[in-house]
Amino acid sequence: MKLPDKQTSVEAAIAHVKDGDTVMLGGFGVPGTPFTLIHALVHHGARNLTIVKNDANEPNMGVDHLLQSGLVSRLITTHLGLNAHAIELMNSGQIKVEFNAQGILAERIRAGGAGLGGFLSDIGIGTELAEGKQVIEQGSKTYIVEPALRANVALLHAARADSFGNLAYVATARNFNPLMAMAADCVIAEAEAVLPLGGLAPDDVHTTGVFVDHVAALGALSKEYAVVQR
Amino acid sequence: MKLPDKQTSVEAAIAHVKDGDTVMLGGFGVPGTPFTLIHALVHHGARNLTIVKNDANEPNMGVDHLLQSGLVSRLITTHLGLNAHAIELMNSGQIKVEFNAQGILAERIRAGGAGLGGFLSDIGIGTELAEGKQVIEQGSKTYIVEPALRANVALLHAARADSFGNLAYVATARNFNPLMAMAADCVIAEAEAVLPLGGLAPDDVHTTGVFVDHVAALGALSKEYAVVQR
Amino acid sequence: MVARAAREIQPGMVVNLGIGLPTKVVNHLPANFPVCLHTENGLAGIGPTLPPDEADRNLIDAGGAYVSTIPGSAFFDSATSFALVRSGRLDLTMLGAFEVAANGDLANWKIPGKFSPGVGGGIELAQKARRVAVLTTHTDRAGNSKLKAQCTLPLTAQACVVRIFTDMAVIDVGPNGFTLVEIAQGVTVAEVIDATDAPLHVPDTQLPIF
Amino acid sequence: MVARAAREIQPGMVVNLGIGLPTKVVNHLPANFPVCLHTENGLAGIGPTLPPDEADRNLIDAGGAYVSTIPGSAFFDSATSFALVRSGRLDLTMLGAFEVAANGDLANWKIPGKFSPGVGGGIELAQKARRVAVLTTHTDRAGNSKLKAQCTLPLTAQACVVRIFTDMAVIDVGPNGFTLVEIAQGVTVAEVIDATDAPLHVPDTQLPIF
Repeated sequence: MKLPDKQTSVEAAIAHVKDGDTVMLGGFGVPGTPFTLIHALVHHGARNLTIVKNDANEPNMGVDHLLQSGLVSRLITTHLGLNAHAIELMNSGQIKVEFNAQGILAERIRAGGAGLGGFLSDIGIGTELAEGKQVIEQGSKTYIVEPALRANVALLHAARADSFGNLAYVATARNFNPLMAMAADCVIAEAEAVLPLGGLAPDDVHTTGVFVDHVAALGALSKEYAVVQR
Repeated sequence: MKLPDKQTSVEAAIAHVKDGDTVMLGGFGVPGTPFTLIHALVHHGARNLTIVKNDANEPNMGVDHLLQSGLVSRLITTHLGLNAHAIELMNSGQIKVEFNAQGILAERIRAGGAGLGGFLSDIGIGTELAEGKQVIEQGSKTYIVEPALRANVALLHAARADSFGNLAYVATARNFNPLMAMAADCVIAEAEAVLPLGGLAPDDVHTTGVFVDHVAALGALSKEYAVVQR
Repeated sequence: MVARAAREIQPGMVVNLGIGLPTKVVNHLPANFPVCLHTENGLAGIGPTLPPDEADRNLIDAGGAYVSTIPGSAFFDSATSFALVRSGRLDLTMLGAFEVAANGDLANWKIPGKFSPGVGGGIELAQKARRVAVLTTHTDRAGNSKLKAQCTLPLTAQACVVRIFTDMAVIDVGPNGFTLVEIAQGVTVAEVIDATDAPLHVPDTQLPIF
Repeated sequence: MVARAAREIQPGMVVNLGIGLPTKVVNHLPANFPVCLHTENGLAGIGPTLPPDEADRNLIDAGGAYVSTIPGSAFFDSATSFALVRSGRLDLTMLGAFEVAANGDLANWKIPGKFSPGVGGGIELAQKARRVAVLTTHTDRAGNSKLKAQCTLPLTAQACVVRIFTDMAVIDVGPNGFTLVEIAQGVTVAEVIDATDAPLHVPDTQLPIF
């Protein structure tokens, strides 16, 4: 027995995205954002996308390219504070934005990845974030029913991968990547290095390759990956 | 700033268990079972315990000592197949046993650890395992509402720890340990080695010390930890 | 039958082999066959089973056998292990059975009053693997058929089984119930029909022999 | 006020310092003070903030500042990070505020029609930390009190704040509303009462000055 090889190119992998798809993007700010896959997706040109990402990066960076290209009709996110472009698009009605509490978005994605229908939470009870949501009584407590979230495609960034698609992240570039890895029908990871099988220690793998469909090695990193000079 | 020190002895740590407590025990078969903490708990003698553990180990090993000591009134588990003692205690009514599907038990513990009320699952629908459970309609689907599970105390086994309580497991000794680490008010880990701060790489920690209250270094391992000769 | 069942595994699949007979299927895979074997206690990429003197005390499969890793193996916790199962990442599982019904219902975990050790991970494997095959003797020790019109024992999962490998035959389970698709060397169609407690569709064409 | 707020942190605590003013509290902790700082993007054990030329491109806090690790730091994913928050492992959070009400209600994420970038991680911090303190100027730029009888803006969480540190005073929030507990150097009780848009209980005893 040996583990299957899932290596491909960024371009070949991104061709799996179709018009109307829901696409999850890893990353919290710069760390963990799959900038190269995002660029390829802008070039690919699939339209009417629903994007799921923690934040909208900053103007002219990462997901902002997708928003500005007109390919996105809906954004499920937690906070747009660093991207005035995105807030303009939201306020002018050019994109629909659904805000989730950050841990609730993380948990909805994980629930999708765990094959669950959703989960019970008391976060937001008594605030406008709870308005219109299904509630349930359990014992003496009232909970909001938060539905699981899945995507057609997830685009991830990993520091290291192997040819089976096992992934390892570094530092705070982990964030939503391992959750989204579980929650899409087609999971595509870009990696700063793709190692031969055995290159990642079995105890130190953050996402098992079982969840990953395609892995593409990055060449030199674009300047979007670098430290932001403010 | 430096991270607090949580090192203690097995005996001092186990004194936190009180009569009537719910106690989670890590492990799947031998790997990851906190045999030393279990021995200390038998000696400590807290009574009327509810034990949560994947399995009941084998006769005269691990959790079986607790069951035979008469300290356990209830066992929440997935499978007792390898422990005829435990099946006898169940059949004679000396302990009450609640069976969960294995992944549902894991997920109920994780939900407790994630501060959720429970989750929605379709596992077991149409079988006797679904009988008597709360159900909910979501869209066109029917789900079982599986309640979150928490404990007063969790007893874990780690291969390596540091003085803040960061934990790393090896191989299939991971199993329920990182889930139970999240789901108890008092979390106690025994570790084959307790390293100074910095001894575990931040990317390779499996359980952050934030979840761990007490960590105790093991001396020489008893023979219960060894390969089982069949 | 075990060798025949091994041919059910396609290159690139993620497969979980249940405790007992299914575990032996791995011994019939070609060397370097591209497959990922999963065990629900937290390992993807199971390697060969090891004797006690070579075993790692921390490395077992869900049946308690001492196994090993191969290059690219990964360990994970029990919640992740079943997340993988429930979210459809398992291409195939092969399970043992007490009874399989003509509608695909499977009973393999409990015999009321006799055997009730708990369902373990079987229910999620049976309900959520993309393809569920059963590997079992055609009849039990008393000679009763395990292939039934309906299950009499508590179910593991409803309508999940799509193919059955027995010592007598390979039988598909579909909208029309059981269909004979292959037959074991030296067994007659009449014998299979006789050993099956439900209608068995037999195609007009020549049946492959295994 | 930031130095005073730093004294709120007890040895051994796990603490999350919100974006803005609260982040600066860390600069007032004694060297080798035993505390674990958490940031919701996935780090326990935040070390000193770094200038751009020393920064690690993969290592930021939830506010986007380049931070570092200390011995014993650990990284984790976003679900684990909020699991820790919601299950009560955060001993203390210090947050900014637009408004705090006398019943402890907090509004700090949205000004309808003006500012609505999304709630981020604030709601879970405010609702689930064991102790929620607010660190804010006593009044906004227009001179209006941030301490109100009731919040007028959309809430972040109900009845969560137990203590407020402002440039004028330290104020506790309890069953009887606001109680003055300390006062800033050079500020009079009358000035604090005047700048507070809700009844303020003033103890008969001498107030500590900070």
